Amino acid sequence: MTETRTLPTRYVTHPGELKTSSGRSLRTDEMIINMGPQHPSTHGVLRLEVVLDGEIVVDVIPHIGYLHRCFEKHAEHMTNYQQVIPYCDRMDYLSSMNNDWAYALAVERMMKIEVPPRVETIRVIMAELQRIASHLIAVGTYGIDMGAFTPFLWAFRDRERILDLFEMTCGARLLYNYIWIGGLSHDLPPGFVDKAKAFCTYFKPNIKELNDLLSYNEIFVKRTANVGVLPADVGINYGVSGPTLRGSGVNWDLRRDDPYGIYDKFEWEVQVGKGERGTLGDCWDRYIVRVREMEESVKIIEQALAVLPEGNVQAAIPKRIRPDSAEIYVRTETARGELGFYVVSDGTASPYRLKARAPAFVNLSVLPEISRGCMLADLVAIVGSVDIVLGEVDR
Amino acid sequence: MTAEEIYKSLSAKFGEALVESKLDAPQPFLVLDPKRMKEVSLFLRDDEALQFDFCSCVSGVDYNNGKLGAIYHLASMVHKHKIVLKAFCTRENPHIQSVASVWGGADWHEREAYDLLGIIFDEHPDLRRILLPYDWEGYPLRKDYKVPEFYNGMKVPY
Amino acid sequence: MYELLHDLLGDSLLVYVIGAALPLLFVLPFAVVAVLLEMKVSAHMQDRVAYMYTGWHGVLQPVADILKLLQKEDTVPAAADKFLFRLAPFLVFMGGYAGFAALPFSSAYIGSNIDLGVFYILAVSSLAVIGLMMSGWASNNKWSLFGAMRSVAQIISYEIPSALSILVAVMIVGSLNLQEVSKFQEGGIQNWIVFGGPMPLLQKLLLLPFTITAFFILFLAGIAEVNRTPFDLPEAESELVQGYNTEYSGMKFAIFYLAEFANMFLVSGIVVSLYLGGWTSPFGDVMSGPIWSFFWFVAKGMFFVFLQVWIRWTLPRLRVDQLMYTSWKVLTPFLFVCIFAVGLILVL
Amino acid sequence: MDLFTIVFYFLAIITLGAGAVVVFSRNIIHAAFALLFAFFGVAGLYVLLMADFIAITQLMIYVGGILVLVLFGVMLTSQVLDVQMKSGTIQTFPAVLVVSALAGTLVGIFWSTPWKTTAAAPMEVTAAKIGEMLLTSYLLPFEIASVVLLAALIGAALIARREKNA
Repeated sequence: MTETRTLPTRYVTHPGELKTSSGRSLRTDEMIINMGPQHPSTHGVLRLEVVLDGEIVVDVIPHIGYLHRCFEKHAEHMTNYQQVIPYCDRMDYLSSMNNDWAYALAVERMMKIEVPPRVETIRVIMAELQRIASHLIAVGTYGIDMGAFTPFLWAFRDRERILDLFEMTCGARLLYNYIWIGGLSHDLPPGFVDKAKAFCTYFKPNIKELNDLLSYNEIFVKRTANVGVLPADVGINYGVSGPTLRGSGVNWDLRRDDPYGIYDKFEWEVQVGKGERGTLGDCWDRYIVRVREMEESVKIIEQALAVLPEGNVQAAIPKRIRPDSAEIYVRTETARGELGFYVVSDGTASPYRLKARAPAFVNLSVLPEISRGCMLADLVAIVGSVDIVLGEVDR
Repeated sequence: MTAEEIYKSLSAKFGEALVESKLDAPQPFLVLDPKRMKEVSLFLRDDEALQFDFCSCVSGVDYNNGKLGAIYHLASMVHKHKIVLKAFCTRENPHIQSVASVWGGADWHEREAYDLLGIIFDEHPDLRRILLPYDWEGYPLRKDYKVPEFYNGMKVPY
Repeated sequence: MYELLHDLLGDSLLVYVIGAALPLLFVLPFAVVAVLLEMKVSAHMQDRVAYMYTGWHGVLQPVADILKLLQKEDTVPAAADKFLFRLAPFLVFMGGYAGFAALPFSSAYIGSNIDLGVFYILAVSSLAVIGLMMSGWASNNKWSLFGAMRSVAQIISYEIPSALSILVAVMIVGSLNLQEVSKFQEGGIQNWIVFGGPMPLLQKLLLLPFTITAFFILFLAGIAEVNRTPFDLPEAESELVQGYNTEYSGMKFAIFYLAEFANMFLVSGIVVSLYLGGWTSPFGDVMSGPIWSFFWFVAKGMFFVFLQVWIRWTLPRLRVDQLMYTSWKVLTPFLFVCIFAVGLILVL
Repeated sequence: MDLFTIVFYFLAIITLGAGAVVVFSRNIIHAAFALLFAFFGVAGLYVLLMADFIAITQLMIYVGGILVLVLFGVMLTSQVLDVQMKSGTIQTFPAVLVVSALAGTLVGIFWSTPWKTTAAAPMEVTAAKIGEMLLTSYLLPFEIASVVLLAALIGAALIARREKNA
């Protein structure tokens, strides 16, 4: 596989001055163009200041903060720890369940709360369903970025099923506020297990369908392979995480490597990019890791549904959560990578300082590094393959 | 490697740069001299036995006693150990040496800490505001921050 | 057709005006149908149903859309070059519409029965190129300019394969007149040029691989010339925010849209006339005659329009360099081989 | 006035008017785009002269090729996004001299030529004839022209590719 690998595409730019054979200089202008904040392929309100030489990107300067909602400031002003959860929902609004879990986990670890086994299992089911839903959007919108509209709507069709499951669980379709400190807001509704199982059987063939339509489509591969190559060492140095890092072949998944929940009880594999269609760590690798992770998530969900224990869905926690003066950093694996919460408590009922380490924020910071020397259309491919959610980048 | 061993190998090399340490906490941390962040970080990253290649998070904290801190959560993907570094400075003189050249990921985190808490990271390649508008005044996450009534002459409605 | 008009009205300007407006009778309803087709086909491909409320299964929705576009405010960007901005959509439409003059709709009707039919269509389509460039530049928007530059480069590049693949058919027939090309293929499906034309069996079999190649390339190049997926880079929504027509709204946008659909049919019409027997019936003399021939031409044309829609909602988009690569390094060399081989076969 | 005359004057006005814009417009882009109408008018005149092949070739080559090239040239110059790109007048005196000399010659020829006026010839199929002649009587010039063009093509490709080696 590695022998036939072609080199990543890097175009020769000639910014500034060109010399003709007779020694006269030809001045060429670079064009500075604003991609966003309102642009179809920036996935929200991201503004990229792009320096272009013709169609070739000389430099990219991301400007973020258009969706800054002062999450951390808000958190400091809550009257108790529970109130932060709805705000966590709104950070990465495509994988709210994962956000809630990360925050709940941080507080639980700080207060040394043990949650009942049923809660752990349900949390895994929810988080993995959410991961599928989130990856579906990532994959679908990536199709749009590449000009294929149909995969997007197919992905949305399947995501609707997941949202239906969430809706019957907690009444909300986007921002669930379901995972609470010490447990869940309420138990699963009757019939959920059957419906979730039905979803798994329904969904598995659809991944194959998606692969046929998009993943292995010749044009799609041509557009994404060898584009925006992120070498593993650069990725690690920049703190990139999640599928974006795994696309570079780094076998690193916090569900396995920094265990939380009960992921160790299930059989599943960490999917990494292998450089099948081009250089290791290109856009296609990042994309296909997401597709394969959906399959793994289905596996986890099926196993978790099979072993779902009966029991309480709320641990015995004090009425008012007042952790002792302490601090903790807890990281979990969301659909986008390492979501960490650094919570500093001063013994009062609200966090003294809450810092969210958003995976998309960090993943985005590597963008200029990997997109220099590509073409304008490749920049769209790269932004899409990094899979950012601006709600999380800006918090 | 346990926190104990990490502390030992660091203190052997950078005796005075280690200001303080707390190794029995659930997440043990070392307090470093804010002016010598970079050399310690380089050692932490490049030493064979340590290999802290992954800078998870940089958080700025205002301790409300005139003290600001930057907290670095480091992890090693190779050895799977973790450590927390802390560096403190005062509100009057909020300077900490940047580690953006050591871990690329620290770049934006430090910008954010500068943006929201006003910690100035020396030697940072591009220390600009990141989340707030470039013409914003003040550092909102400082505990003594007063929400402005006007922004650019516009009344802030609430 | 003109004889009839001449007899009715005499030799006056009115004859020519009516003659020139005749294809509009086809293009306008076609655009409405094509919009509906595009929406419905795409919807069913994507597990949706598209609009359902305006009329039976939403068939009146395109009409409503047109009425809406007519009423919309006609905005012109403040910093735009206003004259050129207003002129551009009409040029683009003219480029496509002028081509209809040489399209043989039926054995009894062709707008202008000139001997240089295909050549003429190729020539007037360059008008649209200028129109696109004008619109991109006059919008005073970097994205639009980008789109315009791309589209011009693309259309000019793809004119070469399309002209060459037209040449293959023209060499076989020996005429540039599309009406004659269609007549040449009369007598059933086996006489279509894509299957080697009405030649002796051996020659036909020899020609077959080359005509089929040229046919596919002509269709591909045609899609590229009307800027549709996978060659829709000029208006690549996710990159260039609709490219050259970003700043257009209301009626002017509608005219761009109309031009796109007119071009879709024009391209299909060329493909059909040159390679698929034009207005001839696939069953020889059965179901032929002026009315039937009109039916066959439109039916075949609509099939290719449907194909374009199908492709659009299936494939992703190419990148600029890949697009140029396809044109210059894949399609054009293939066609050189085709032309050479076809010439050789015809001479021998 | 019959239809032919009306159309002739219409086309003549388009051609001359567009030509005037090309020369006198202070906006280079407008000048370049006005060329389109000038070329179009000329093509129309060819049609009136029953020279359909030349008319279409005129469109193909001048509008589809040369005008695009001119526009690209104009747009690739600096300050392309500045709508107010202007053209100026320099060296008025020599220009006047040359132009008046040229104009004088043209007008002189115009007056001194005995113009033959005949009724319009019926439309003839010229394309086939032109093709035949190009491949029989005029084969040599035709081939020389194609060789020259090929050389130009290769040269252009070579110049365009040189950047990468340097």
